[in-house]
Amino acid sequence: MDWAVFATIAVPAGTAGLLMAIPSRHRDVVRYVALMSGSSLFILSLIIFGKYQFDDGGYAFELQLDWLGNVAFLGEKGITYHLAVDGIAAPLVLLTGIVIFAGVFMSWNIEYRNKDFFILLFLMVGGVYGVFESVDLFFLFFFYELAVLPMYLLIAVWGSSTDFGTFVRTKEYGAMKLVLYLVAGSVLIFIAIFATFVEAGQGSFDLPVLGSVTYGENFQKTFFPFFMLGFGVLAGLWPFHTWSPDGHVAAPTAVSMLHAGVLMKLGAFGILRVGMSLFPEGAAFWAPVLMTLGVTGALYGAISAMAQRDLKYMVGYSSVSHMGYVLMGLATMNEIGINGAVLQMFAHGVMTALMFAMVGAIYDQAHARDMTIFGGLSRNMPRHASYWAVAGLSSLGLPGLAGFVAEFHIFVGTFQADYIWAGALGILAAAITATYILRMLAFAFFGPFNERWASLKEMRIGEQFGGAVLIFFIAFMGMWPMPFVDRIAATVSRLPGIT
Amino acid sequence: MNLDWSLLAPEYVLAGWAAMLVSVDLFWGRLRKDWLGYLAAAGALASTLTSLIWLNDDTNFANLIEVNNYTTFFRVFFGLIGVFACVASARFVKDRLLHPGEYYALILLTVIGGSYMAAARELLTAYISLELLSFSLYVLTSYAKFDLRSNEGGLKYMLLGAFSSAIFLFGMSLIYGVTRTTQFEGIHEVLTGDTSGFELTLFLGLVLIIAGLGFKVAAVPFHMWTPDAYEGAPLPVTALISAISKAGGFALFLKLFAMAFLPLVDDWRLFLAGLSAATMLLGNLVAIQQHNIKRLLAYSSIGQVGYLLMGIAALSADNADAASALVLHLAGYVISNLAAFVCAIIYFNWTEKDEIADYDGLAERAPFLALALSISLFSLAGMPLFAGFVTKFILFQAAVEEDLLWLASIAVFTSFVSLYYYLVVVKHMYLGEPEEPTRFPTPWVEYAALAVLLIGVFLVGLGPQPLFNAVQDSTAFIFTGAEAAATVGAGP
Amino acid sequence: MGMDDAWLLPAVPAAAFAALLLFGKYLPRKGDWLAIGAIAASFALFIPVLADLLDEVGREGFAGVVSGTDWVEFDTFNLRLGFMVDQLAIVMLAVVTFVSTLIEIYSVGYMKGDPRYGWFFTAMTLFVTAMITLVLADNLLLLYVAWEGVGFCSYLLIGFWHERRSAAEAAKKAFITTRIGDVGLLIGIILLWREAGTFSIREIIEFAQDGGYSAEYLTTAVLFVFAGAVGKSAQFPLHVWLPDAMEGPTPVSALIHAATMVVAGVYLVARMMPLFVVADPVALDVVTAIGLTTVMLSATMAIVATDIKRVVAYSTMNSLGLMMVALGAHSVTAALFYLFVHGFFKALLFMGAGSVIHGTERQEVWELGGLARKMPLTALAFAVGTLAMIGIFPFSGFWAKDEIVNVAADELAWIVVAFLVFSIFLTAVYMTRLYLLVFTGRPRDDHAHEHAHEAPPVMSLPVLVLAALAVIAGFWAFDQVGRALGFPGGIGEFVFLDEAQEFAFPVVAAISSSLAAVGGMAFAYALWFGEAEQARQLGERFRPLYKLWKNRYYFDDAYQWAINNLVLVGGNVIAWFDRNVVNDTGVDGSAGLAVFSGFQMKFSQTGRLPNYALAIVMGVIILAIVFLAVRV
Amino acid sequence: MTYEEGIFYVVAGMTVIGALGVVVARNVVHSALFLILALVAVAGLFLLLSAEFLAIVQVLIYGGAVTILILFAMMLTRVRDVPQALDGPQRPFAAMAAAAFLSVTILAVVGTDWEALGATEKINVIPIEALGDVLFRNWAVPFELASLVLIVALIGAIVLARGEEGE
Amino acid sequence: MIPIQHFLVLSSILFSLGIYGVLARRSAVLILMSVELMLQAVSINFIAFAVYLAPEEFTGLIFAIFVITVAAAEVGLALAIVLRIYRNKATANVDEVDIMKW
Repeated sequence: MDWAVFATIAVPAGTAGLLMAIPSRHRDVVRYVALMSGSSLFILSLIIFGKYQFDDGGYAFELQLDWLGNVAFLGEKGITYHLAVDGIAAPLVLLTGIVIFAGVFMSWNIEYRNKDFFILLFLMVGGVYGVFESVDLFFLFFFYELAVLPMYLLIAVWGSSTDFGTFVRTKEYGAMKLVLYLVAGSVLIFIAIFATFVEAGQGSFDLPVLGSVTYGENFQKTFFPFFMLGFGVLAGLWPFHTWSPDGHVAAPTAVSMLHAGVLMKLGAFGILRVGMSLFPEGAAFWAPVLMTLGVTGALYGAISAMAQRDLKYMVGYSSVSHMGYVLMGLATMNEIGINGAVLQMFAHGVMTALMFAMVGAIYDQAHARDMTIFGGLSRNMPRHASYWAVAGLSSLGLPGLAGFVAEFHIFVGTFQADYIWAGALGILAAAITATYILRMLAFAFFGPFNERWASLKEMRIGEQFGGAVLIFFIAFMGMWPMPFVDRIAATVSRLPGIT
Repeated sequence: MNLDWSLLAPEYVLAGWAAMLVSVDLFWGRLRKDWLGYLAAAGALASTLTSLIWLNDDTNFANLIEVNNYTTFFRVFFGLIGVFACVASARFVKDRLLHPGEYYALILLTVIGGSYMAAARELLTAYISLELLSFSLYVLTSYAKFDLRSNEGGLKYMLLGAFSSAIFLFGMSLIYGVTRTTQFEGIHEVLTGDTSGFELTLFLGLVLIIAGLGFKVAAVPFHMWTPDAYEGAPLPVTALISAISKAGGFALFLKLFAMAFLPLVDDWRLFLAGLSAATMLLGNLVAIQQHNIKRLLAYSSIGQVGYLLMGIAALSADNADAASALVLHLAGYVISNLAAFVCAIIYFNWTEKDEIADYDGLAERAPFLALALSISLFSLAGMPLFAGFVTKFILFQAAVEEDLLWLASIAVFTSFVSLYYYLVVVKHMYLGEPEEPTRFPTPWVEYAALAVLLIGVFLVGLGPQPLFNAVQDSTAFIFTGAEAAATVGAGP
Repeated sequence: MGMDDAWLLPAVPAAAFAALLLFGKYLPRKGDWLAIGAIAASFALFIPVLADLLDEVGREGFAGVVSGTDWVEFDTFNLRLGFMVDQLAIVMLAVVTFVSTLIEIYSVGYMKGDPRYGWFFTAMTLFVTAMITLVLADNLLLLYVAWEGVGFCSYLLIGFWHERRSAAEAAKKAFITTRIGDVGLLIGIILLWREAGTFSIREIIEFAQDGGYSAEYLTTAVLFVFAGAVGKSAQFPLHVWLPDAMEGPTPVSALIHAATMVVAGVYLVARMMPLFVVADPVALDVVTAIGLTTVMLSATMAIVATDIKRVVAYSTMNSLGLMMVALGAHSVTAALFYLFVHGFFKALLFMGAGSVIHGTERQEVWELGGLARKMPLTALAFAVGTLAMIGIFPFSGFWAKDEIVNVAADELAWIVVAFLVFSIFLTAVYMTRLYLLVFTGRPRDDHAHEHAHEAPPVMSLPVLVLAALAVIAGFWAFDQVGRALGFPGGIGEFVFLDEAQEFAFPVVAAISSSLAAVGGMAFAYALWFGEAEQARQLGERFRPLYKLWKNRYYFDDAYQWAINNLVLVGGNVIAWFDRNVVNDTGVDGSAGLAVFSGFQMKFSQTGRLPNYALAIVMGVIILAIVFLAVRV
Repeated sequence: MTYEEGIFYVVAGMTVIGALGVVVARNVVHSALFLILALVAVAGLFLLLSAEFLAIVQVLIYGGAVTILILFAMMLTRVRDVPQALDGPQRPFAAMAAAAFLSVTILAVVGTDWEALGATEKINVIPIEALGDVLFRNWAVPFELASLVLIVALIGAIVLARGEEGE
Repeated sequence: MIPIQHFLVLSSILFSLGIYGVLARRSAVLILMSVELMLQAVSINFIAFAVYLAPEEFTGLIFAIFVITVAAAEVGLALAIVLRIYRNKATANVDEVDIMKW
């Protein structure tokens, strides 16, 4: 099954190529091709997740091809196209499969140049898979940027500009800021990769090779922040988070889903996969800072979300808040906390994708996202309301749904690592989450029905199905987290410097 | 002394072809209208193919030029640049310029100049080749006779070029004075010994040579002709300048510093690093403010020069890879840049416009062109999938190997800045409202050339190994003597 | 079938819930039979579990039976889904399974014709699942899971008629308010885990008793845990949600906000009582103080409340406060006993009130009156409930309340006892007032009165069953009764903290509380019987007090003010900060800096050739000078 | 001071005067005339260096071709007709830059031990035959390239300077 | 015998004057003349070095020949361009030719 990992990158690339060949007037053909591809990615991801042997937590599905060697400073092997999946990547690969599968459904009714849309979307997905599966730092970085780049056009062309009265956020602004911000983060990563490579002196960008080297303490302390901040930007690390709400507000539905659902995870994944596994001492040194920023982000995001009236802003800030938990989990430097962080990546990915999908579903019909102008929508859209509720409840940490399992691990880890204040504030942030989620539900879906929206109908069947897939995983993980925990813990326990 | 004249065959082909073009233009009016450009391209191609005869050879002509893989690489490289320049010019010249025969002849002559800049193994030949290249470009820049901007660009380029080549010459004279030779290897030999008696003159000469070459490749603060000449020159000529002048300049720069001045590397490293930093900062920051596509590309190319200078700053006796990395990036940059210019030329052919704001809605009117331009710009910005990512990565890494992490950091930062202004162009193409919704007619030949360039961009971006091997084979020859043997052990 | 199979109790309703959620729409009668059946089955399953326990309970050192399975497990961490059956759980289970069965049956009548009839039963089933789980949980994690689960169901059911803005708001308020308490609970749980390394309640207790925690640490942890109880059991200062929660359908109020969920806080404290004992005495003092405050606040507010359900809700708060006081006197027995009987008579009161609402479609006491004739059964049941609540001999409330006064007198300061007795007086006043206003006197709204009708049998039968229990349940206090039923003795010998207590009848306490109760009734009778003119005058005379109570001590206003002026404004400030400072200044600013520097730099390109040449020369000179300076 | 040095100083003085005149003269034509002076003086220097051939080349090409070309250009551009400032506003900076450059150069030149490099003897006669032989044999490539350079200049001059129809 | 420094200093002076001329003059023709001065300095250098330091080979002399050749070509070409500007814009002053900037 080694081809499965390769296929997750080949399929999106192939899809993009295939779509290019289809004349753009055949919109339905484009859709079905996208659906086929999305489903096959979903199935592939399930296979990878399911078949991952978690006994020793090592790499599985390894594939290593020579790419650029014979360069003196790169050594004989040089850069290799090295793909593999470990217990941390496996759930995230699955997450990507789920979200793109659902995302195709949510993008079904895009009419404007839908071919180009799907081409870019699949390019981005290929990049995302690449990051999760790359074991070579060069390719990790390669795919990292690849995942970011299509975002510009996806947002700028298919997104929406919004006038908020006191200020305006155009899609061009959102797109530009998002892309530049993320690439700015990658500047730091780039620098740190160079330095690491030279310091290691192994002539390889391969993570296992780089990981076999012990780096000097000062070196670790100097360069861990590069990875921390560089990847942290993508993970919505406070105070480098503002691209996220503005970007999401501008982005089209499927892009928001993928972006908040998966792309933000790349950042946290990078901190873990690259920063912490290479520089355990550096990580330990900077962990208090990461913890502080994580908690700040969690609280700050939650409080900001509480002040939002625009649904997407609310969800966007909630993403900042939830990614704050992920960073807290990473900063614990213990197995429970990091497990929780990875669980939270998955959980947040699925639930935030669902939230954005629901925002999209309502925006498609109403062309408005201000929660206060709606009211009683659950009368006409009961399913829609209940999907919202599930996503919201998961995000506020209701037991039985995915968010709780993850957050609980994180809090426990935080307390175990003696950041009691941080854990307490994190729990408080979860309570604030309840406030804004319920506030939103009360504004938009409950209360007297607002006749202005009498024309709104229930979501399309495709949207319902896509949402149902997401809900299935939210509930699945909430009820039976062991399949995830097994895989994650097996790998996390192998990380250096983890207590 | 080897006087095997056949070694000069590719250039004879070019020169002869140039003469033929002029005559054809003179006597055969009908052909010249439509086919002259393609005929010239065929000439460049023929010379390229001829040069392949000496693949993997290592010989020299009268100790003046050497014919080895370095030369062959650049002969092929410049030959191909010539091919694309001619093809891309065809329609433009037909519609807008007088005297096409001479125009194409000059393009072919630039190829000779460029090739010999790479091939030269002593200063005089290098200088004359440089002047051949420059003179041709001066003429070409002012070729749009009735366009004030073309006149102005030509004037500035020419006068400053003369000024800087005087500086360059003065520097060469000083170097000649202290080393008593113009042979690169001879200079190397002298510099390997004790230089304390004459180092003041030596370093002054070095500075002046850096300035002269810096002018050629447009390094800050010797860059100021670039934006004006780029903007003034007819578009295909701008493309040519950006490709061949820069590449030729670096071929010489690299060879001179690797072959002749390497023993002093510890002295000049920081200076070149400083120039490099200033160059990439200024180029990329000012590019943000541009609204003409040619000017934008001019500043962006200044930024690229900054990156390329890193490669020279990272040269060292035990690091042949910096040279390879530099040439690799040079190739990646030229391919991407040519692609971008071909796009601009095609657009100009349609609309006679070259302001960035004029690209509004291009994606509606010519999707392929918009896509191609985006790809080339992203490649220039160093985005993955495309050539720029890999070549920059390797170049920067090579610099870091020489403890230039700070410089690489600036480089990474500025290439991030560059993404912004490239994205602005992309924004106009994809988000702007087109003036009118009609599709443009498809220029098949130009599109074909563009497609070939894009394939190049992707090939380098996705599988750089063949190009890298070729580059490594070629740069192995520019290190002198014992060091060469020691440093390119990884090569064949 | 025994205690090991206790997991079946929540499993059956859980399965029913899943079935209802997925297919409820397609089932005949929207599946109400399935819901009732599942809950009844739960009750049926409870009986063998009880029997099994009774077999075991006499054995030496019996401390409950634990079963369960690992939910999450890896090297350093283990989360179990464990169930523990012991005496405490059994008492709770009895209330939960039995009362919920009755209330589900009652709901068939009450909810008839509602557009979301099926949904009601679905949610109720989920609630019962969660509640049973909460009771059976052997570890704090599962307890917390269920704790949140019941809270969520409460949210769903309070907001059942969410088209009403008030219902939607009340649901939100309930959830968020209890959630604030839950923050504390979760912190407390993790604090306890942090030292003990386990979530198992029993192991944590053993760890504490072995001195594993330092006193301050443990005190902090249990106070955090208590915060959860404060939220869930509507104790001061998180009590504000409970009166509003009456926006939900009456069966919901009866089950969730009277008999079961709100007592979960009491149950939790009772469960953790050994920790409170080990901890610094301050912890229990806090419990007492909070309980007593709640008692006094609720009793006074109830006197002026005019919504029939709200009055009952205040009485619930009142009762919960009493239980807390009992716990403060570390008497698990008294608290649980009161909890047990309270489940019956409070459900009864709510169901009676529900019948009234169902029959008249009015809730305001000033629109009701004289209903005793129209609804005799209801009036009778309500009277029983009222008397039990007031604590009149020999109704169940009497025994339980007496027990509390008794332990308070033993363990707590005299002032607490005095307040307790006074609260009994107040309870008598407002309960009597309620009864008088609703069931006696002249109808105040003729229209409502004319349409008033007795509830259908499906509603009145459960009411009657509960009424009977409200009368007799208190006799479990007697050892003889307990033994007759198969228990080792009275409740004091069944549920206890350290050692079993024989039933004792403290005459002084009984008499004083009875006097207070009767006095209260008489006082109320004097004021409110008939036209209630005296009451109005009294209200005029003590206008400030009246307004204070009527406005619920301004707690809601204060909280609302705090939310509007602190929380929301704070949120807006942060949002503004984020937009203007972090983003527009920090992010756009640094981008602007690059753009601006580019703007400045571009003017170096003057367009004039001599300047360009000068730049070249300057470059050369600078390079040369630096080069030479390094050398010379 | 030998007589050689005496001649040198005279010729050098003329060179400098000529050069100075070129750059400071207030009249363009004067500048051109000063240029001729400088060029001829440099030819004299070449003679002093015993590079007769170079001196001849200098006089022929510079003294003849270049100056005439420049004078033609002046007439064609009629610069002499319009009385105007010949120096730009940048003159002070120019002076400073030139002075700085001069000092740096002189510092370097003087600071170098030329004698150690072998600058003690100087030959008196450069055989023109040998020079020609070397030029056409050893330096064949630059020679050919130079011819191309000239062609380019030729083409360029024709293409650019030629008037077109309609001009 | 004249020390070589004499020639070198002279050429430096010549070169610096040329630089001054390029920087200070407005007319393109004058700038060109100044460049010629600089090239003269270069020639002097080359010949002096050739004669003093490397008399066996004629490299410096050859260099000087080529410098003169190229200089001549340069003048021809530059004047053509100046003429072109003059025709189109009626000026030969470089500071009036600044439509392209920034």
